[in-house]
Amino acid sequence: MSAMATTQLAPKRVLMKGNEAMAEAAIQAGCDAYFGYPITPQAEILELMARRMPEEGRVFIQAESELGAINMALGAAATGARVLVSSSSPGISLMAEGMSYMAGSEVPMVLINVMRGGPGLGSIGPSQSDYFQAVKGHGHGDYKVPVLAPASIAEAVALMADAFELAERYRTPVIVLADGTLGQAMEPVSPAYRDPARLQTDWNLTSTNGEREPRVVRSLHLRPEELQEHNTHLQAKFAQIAEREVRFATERIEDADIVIVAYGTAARIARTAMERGRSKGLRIGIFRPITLWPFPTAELVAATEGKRGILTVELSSGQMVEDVRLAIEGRLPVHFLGRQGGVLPSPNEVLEACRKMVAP
Amino acid sequence: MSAMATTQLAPKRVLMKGNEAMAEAAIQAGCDAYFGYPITPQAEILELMARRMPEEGRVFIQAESELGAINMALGAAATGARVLVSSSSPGISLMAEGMSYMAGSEVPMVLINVMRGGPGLGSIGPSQSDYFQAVKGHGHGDYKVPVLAPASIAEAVALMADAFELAERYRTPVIVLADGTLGQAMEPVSPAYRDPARLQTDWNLTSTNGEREPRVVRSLHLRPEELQEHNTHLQAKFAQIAEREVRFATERIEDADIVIVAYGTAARIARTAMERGRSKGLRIGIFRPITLWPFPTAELVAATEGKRGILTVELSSGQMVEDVRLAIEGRLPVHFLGRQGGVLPSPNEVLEACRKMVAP
Amino acid sequence: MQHGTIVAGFGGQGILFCGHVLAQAALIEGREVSWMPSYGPEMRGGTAYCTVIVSDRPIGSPMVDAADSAIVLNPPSLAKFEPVIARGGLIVVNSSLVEAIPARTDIESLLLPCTQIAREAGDDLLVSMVALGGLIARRPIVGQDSVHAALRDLLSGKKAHLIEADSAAFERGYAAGMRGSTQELDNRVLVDVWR
Amino acid sequence: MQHGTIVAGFGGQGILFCGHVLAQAALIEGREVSWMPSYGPEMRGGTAYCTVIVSDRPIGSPMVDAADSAIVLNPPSLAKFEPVIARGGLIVVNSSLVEAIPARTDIESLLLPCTQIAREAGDDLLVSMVALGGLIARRPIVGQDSVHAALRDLLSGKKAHLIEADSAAFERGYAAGMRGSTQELDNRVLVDVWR
Amino acid sequence: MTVQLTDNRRVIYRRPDALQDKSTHYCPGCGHGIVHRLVAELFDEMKLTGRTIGVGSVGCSVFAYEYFKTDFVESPHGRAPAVATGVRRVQPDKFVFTYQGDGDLAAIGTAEIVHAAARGENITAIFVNNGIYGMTGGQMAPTTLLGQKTTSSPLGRDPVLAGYPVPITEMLALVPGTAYAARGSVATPQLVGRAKSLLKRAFELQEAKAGFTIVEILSNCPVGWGMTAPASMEHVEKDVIGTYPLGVLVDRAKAGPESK
Amino acid sequence: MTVQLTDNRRVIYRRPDALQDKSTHYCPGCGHGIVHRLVAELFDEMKLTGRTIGVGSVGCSVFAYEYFKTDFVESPHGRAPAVATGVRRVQPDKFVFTYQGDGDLAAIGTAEIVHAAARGENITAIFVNNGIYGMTGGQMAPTTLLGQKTTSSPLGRDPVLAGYPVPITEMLALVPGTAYAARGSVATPQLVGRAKSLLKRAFELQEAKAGFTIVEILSNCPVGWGMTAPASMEHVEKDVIGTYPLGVLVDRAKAGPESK
Amino acid sequence: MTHFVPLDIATDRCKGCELCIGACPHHVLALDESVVNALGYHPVTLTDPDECTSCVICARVCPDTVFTVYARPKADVS
Amino acid sequence: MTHFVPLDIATDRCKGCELCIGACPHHVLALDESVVNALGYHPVTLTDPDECTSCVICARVCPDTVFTVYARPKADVS
Ligand SMILES: Cc1ncc(C[n+]2csc(CCOP(=O)(O)OP(=O)(O)O)c2C)c(N)n1
Ligand SMILES: Cc1ncc(C[n+]2csc(CCOP(=O)(O)OP(=O)(O)O)c2C)c(N)n1
Ligand code: SF4
Ligand code: SF4
Ligand code: SF4
Ligand code: SF4
Ligand code: SF4
Ligand code: SF4
Ligand SMILES: [Mg+2]
Ligand SMILES: [Mg+2]
Repeated sequence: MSAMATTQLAPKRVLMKGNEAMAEAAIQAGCDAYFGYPITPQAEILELMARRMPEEGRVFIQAESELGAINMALGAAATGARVLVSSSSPGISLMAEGMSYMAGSEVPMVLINVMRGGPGLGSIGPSQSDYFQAVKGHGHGDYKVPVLAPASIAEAVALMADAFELAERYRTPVIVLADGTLGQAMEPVSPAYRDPARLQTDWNLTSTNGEREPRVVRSLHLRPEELQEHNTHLQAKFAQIAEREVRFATERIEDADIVIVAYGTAARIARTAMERGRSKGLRIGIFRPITLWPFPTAELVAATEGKRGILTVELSSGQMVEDVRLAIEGRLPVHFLGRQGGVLPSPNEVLEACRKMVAP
Repeated sequence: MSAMATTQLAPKRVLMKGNEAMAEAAIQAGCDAYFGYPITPQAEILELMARRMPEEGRVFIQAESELGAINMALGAAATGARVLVSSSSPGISLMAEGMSYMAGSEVPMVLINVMRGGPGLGSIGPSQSDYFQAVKGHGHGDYKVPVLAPASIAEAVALMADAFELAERYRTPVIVLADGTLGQAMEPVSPAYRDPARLQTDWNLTSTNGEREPRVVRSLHLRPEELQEHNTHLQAKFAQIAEREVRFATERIEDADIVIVAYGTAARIARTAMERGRSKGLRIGIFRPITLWPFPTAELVAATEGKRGILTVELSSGQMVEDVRLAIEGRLPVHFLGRQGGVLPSPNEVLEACRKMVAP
Repeated sequence: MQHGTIVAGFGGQGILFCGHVLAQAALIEGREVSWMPSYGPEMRGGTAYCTVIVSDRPIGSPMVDAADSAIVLNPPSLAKFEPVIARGGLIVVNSSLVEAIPARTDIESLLLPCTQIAREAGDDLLVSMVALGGLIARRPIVGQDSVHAALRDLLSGKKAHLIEADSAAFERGYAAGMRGSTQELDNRVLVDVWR
Repeated sequence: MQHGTIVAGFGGQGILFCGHVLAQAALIEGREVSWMPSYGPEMRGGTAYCTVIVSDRPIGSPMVDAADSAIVLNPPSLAKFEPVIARGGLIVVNSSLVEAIPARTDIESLLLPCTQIAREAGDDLLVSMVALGGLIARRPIVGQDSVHAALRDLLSGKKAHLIEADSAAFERGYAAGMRGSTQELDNRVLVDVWR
Repeated sequence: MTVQLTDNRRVIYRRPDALQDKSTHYCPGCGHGIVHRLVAELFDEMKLTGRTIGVGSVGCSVFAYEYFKTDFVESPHGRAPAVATGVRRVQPDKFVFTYQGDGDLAAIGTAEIVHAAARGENITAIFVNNGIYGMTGGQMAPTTLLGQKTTSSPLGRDPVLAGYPVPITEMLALVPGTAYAARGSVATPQLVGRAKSLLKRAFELQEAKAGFTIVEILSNCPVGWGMTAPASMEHVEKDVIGTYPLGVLVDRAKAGPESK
Repeated sequence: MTVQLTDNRRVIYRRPDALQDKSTHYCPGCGHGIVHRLVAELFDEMKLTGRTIGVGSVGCSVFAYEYFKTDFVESPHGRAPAVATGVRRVQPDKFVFTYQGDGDLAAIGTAEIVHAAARGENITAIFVNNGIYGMTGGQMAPTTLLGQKTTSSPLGRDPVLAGYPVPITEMLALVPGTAYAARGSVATPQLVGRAKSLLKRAFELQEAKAGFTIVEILSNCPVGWGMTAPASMEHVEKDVIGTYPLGVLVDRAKAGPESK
Repeated sequence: MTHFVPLDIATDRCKGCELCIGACPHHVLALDESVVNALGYHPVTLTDPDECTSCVICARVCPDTVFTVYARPKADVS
Repeated sequence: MTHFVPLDIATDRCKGCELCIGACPHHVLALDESVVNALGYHPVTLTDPDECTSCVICARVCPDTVFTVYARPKADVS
């Protein structure tokens, strides 16, 4: 408490709503074009873009639908533009075909999913129930896209630039997976934005100008052998991403008995539970994947060696827990706690679950 | 070889193309309405339905798109009608939102996916690269749908009736996951069709007739607590399905050293490899999941106890192999062989992979 | 130190703004802070609320399961949020609109006729600023100066003319909160102003 | 016993039908059978082909990696399928259209002027039936009667008038296949008809 | 005012039976309530309630199922015409209507409404055009007027960036499968009455299996427009109707030339 | 025929430069080839090749990128207008066209074409209407004529079950964002010439940033229709044009009343 | 003053939108500022029953079906 | 007979669709049944160069850009 503090002493941070912070971070990261369609709880991204992009002389279109948005993004991205799309769960489902095309034709793009409760129309409460969709099986075909999961608004801001960088470095769509809480909350953000350098490209469509061979951006490879070759190339790329781009964070893991694995808002709740648990002598640590794909498999294995057990906490019925189990392969007990439909688990529920794990 | 055989001696089987066999089996299973949109390699389902459904006085609509088809299905199924939809990979991606709604609002429906090479437009060759999509993350939200994977046309015919039965018993969409090979090949089929009994229902929309309270079919539960409750109900249902409805088949597994886990066309290739391997003294057996969700986890564990290792074969870059690894949890080495993009692995490649597993 | 506050009331009562002012004041003080609204234009009618957490270390869950304090400006909010206040916490009740008196014996209740005070300050709509004043009077989560600075930050440009009235309303609430006379009522600590 | 056959040629040469007849004949004999086309109207031009497997036990892969026999009715098919025939297998070549002679020394080659025989039988379009006759003459995968019965099954209703011509073409091919004179040519077994 | 008198009074207007006894979640003065009432009145008058299956959409009217005493199925955003097609084809003797907003029908659901019309489905689309996405916080819709400020067109809709208002009902009227297409409004008492007769004609034509029918109702969104309810209705009357002229756009069941 | 003579001859027609030196995968006599040629001729004449980004669709023309000497991006089925919108907005000085079949544009892609038009996107849609899904094996399209037999309307298109041919270009002509909408055909040599001039006008208007332009070309599908190529062209001329009248449906850049 | 009351007003459902007030040709409707209903609004009240002609216009514009309208008896003593 | 040949025919690309044959106003085009090109079709041939007026109609209808058309020289000896 510091009733004496004055404006001068304060660091140069500003309070920003998660949705707006992500949108502004994208603008500051040099986003050339935004395409979206309104949906709760991410409408503020679209609204901020509607105001700010024209101010910056860049492209904003409110598409006729999420299908329109993702396909406009495909077109714009095919020219090499830095493109952002955002939506929430039902709208993301509609983008499955487009995402598969973009992954197949290797165009960079960033897609924000501010998840809400499902299935179907569901609720508009915060949720993490689109983990499987983002990480495993959104569109058809053999592809993966990097998925970044911020746990605070400040981190969301930082990850926007990373997302564009990854997208362009690997010519791939990238998903930023947030939830209603992150989208709607306000937290302090340092406006230390980053505009990643543009890479040299030789694939993007800018018209030949009569000076080079025509370029084609496509996912069609009608001869299966050709498509298999393309897939082999894609898989090699995915392997490279998996090797190089894993991100995660840990908190107080060294002396922990119990490791909570959680991302995004669930990790925030876990932090409160950890603090409460520690204050009661329960040695809890947190392992927080930041890239959900590639999942920090080896890192999790290393971090949990010799621990008593793992508790995976998600705002879902249990999705990431499969990747945890795939990493752990039976070496430790892996427990799960989840809440669905837009409900957040309380820190005490999490704590209780931890307590049960060490109870005899 | 039996140049002497005559028509009289032959059993009453007929040669049918997989697509047509599945369509006819659906009709014989009492399918009331079909909605579809043309796409290779499943156009013959739509075409047969276009001819046969009106003959039977039932409903056929070629929708304006896959979105149209899945939502017509939602409407028809909400009245309690027995509904079939079919498509192939890109079209299935477009149905993600609709499937999430149907799972959320608990309407029975059968969807056939005759998979082709992806991602994107890909090829039209046979593929199994939509496993993750079907089993894990097609639409948004916490839901699962039963996924049935036939390995022959005769089995596809039998599974169509099972699919409708499951759909209605559990009020859920059901996916029949086939591939281009199964859709396009002809094999003998015994026209021993089955028309599952209709259940008593109290949820479907038939108008009140002034005699009962209005009914609503919906997935919306705006209050998160209410949605969480609905999700708890859904998860309980999924658990029940997982407990009761697992299907799988094994071949020569008792004395096997190596177990090939494969479904659908990959299992057919595995069978050829197994025969060749056995003829060369390599003791190979096959474990073939028929339900991909629920995955026969416990059954696989039991069947592979004490074996030397597992080879998972898929027409993909490796998707089901995750469920195999989740089941095995490190107890046995799990290897993978896959081909993508519409290419089939050859039996000898499979055999070679098996051989490597037992090589010192 | 971490303090979680819930501000609740009808949509038109400036609920989200009130929380924002509190959060901004904390920001000005260089503290960690999070502000979380009950969101969604898809949710029409009913009670709006927001949660503000002010802390000296990184904040975990942006929701509170046990609030350290709450402002409730309409009757449904009292029913909804009284139970979630932590033992020893504070509830500021807009007694102009809420007739009921909090029943819990383990929290402090400030009964402040916020609407009435706001009206006296010139505008019913200032109700939440009055309540914030009462809150800060009894729980100095942030300094008074910081609240005024926050109002200047948030009401910039075309809204600058509102600063004065909001600041004044806050001060009136603050004064009333300080002035309120404490009484014991079946174990409850009631801080009643003009009841 | 399992026998895998590939039938390949231009789209208009009745490739898929020819395979279907063979498959139906096998079905009539109560055998296991699978027929797999190269599919896709999305694939225009080029060579069409199908694979037929006839077996006495359940069939594994519906594709063959080493065919026991093949019918090739146009030049590109020879290039494509000669390499995939199993050692000791048979290739039936439509020598009316395919000038090249199979080069492999470990398979039997039947050079049959199918188009010419078909024309003599009344219609170029019967070419694949002629070839099937040649195939069955040298590899009795199914009985001749079964082929005739298969034609009756498949050409029912409005197409019944075609049965006779197809059956006759099959018989001509069969006769030619039986008649063909075997010669050795740098280790190759060539069964040449009228060359 | 005495109880006795009340008992003797002859009712000339009362809340229709087809409505559930609930108050709605709509904002004060929102036209959705008026349209609901008109539909319910016709259900009563035409004795349709017991034979009706309603098809909801996503928009402020997403809870319509709470208010009508009919069976109801929820559709994904924009897909109500496809859902209604499915319902109607397997329940050919039922009365089937969709209730859709302009974002739902004229943006994301464009393909579905066009093809339901093209197929001449025997369904009635009740299309409440308030020129905005009410539910999600007042963003621009394809129907938003030029120059109109919304949360996603903060400087007013600029045709160069955001295009022109879409005359979707006129477009649907072109399709031969459309038996009836009309545009009414609830901006004034007179127009409310007129809107009801347009709805009635559409319902009758569905009953006659004449094909696809649609009635667009120009309505308001006081909250999204930032106006009082009366001001919003005045805006409809004075400004909106200028872009979207009222009338029967096509009535293919009528003998003689098409009236406009 | 001597080499010398050849050298002296003056060329009055030759294969346009804008086409790659490849033979196409189209069936013999397919109108897609004619339309490709017309487009390429205009690219040559208007010197557009180097400034063009083509947007492909899914249909028999899916390999169009193989044939034009321009950059090309592939779209999911039906989404070409959205893809083209994305391209054009970030590359505002390029010439951008979509090339779409009737299944692509008038069925699955209805929403995208309507809204590209409504936004007045400066793109040109080249819309090859052959009344059928050529690529997938000849199924019914929304544009299929009444009574026409296809693999998915084996008894002929029945309006009661399958609805009516969709006059999509007329519908698009209604939208103010559409600067130009016209319908031509390649059924006869005369019509081929006319079609080219329609395309030319559309291209010029795109260059003038006048808004959305579309040219529908009534074409054939000899394979899908089960006809010889000449018979299929005759069918277009004798029957198809009756359902889809040729002409300029709207030219908003022209002074004076809209010509039809 | 008469005993006949031409309207029942379901004040519970009224949201105080004032559409009826503006529409009433006889200006006999107003919000009752003294009351706040369960929904939080000042509901409408009939200020002068005698002047009401039972014209039903208020009911026609009310989005919340607040009004029940009764026919004015022929022998009304108003 | 003249030495001037008004057309070049890229027979490799011809698919024998006969559209040009039907369209030629002077009936001087026909399929050459004696040839099968690489695509598997009988390509078109000009049966009577003298009767060809270089009207370009064949080129206009040909989907496969088979024709190059030359202007008939003024002093043509035909
Ligand atoms: C696929 C999908 N996209 C977006 C949304 C979010 N959404 C809900 S309602 C709505 C628009 C509603 O506008 P309108 O149809 O005009 O109805 P109104 O609320 O104005 O009555 C949108 C975009 C959604 N629920 N689903
Ligand atoms: C989402 C999706 N659905 C269906 C298909 C299958 N498909 C490919 S082309 C086509 C229709 C082509 O018809 P049209 O657009 O008229 O072009 P045409 O072949 O007639 O020129 C369809 C349905 C697809 N590729 N993707
Ligand atoms: S937001 Fe607008 S449309 Fe929605 S209920 Fe409120 S006033 Fe009506
Ligand atoms: S199928 Fe039809 S549209 Fe496609 S290439 Fe052949 S003729 Fe042309
Ligand atoms: S019935 Fe007519 S006169 Fe009476 S209150 Fe209503 S609008 Fe006014
Ligand atoms: S119109 Fe209805 S809701 Fe509005 S003020 Fe009048 S009575 Fe109340
Ligand atoms: S140029 Fe004219 S006359 Fe000569 S071949 Fe061609 S169409 Fe016939
Ligand atoms: S139109 Fe062209 S492709 Fe057809 S026959 Fe004539 S030259 Fe050959
Ligand atoms: Mg609206
Ligand atoms: Mg077509």
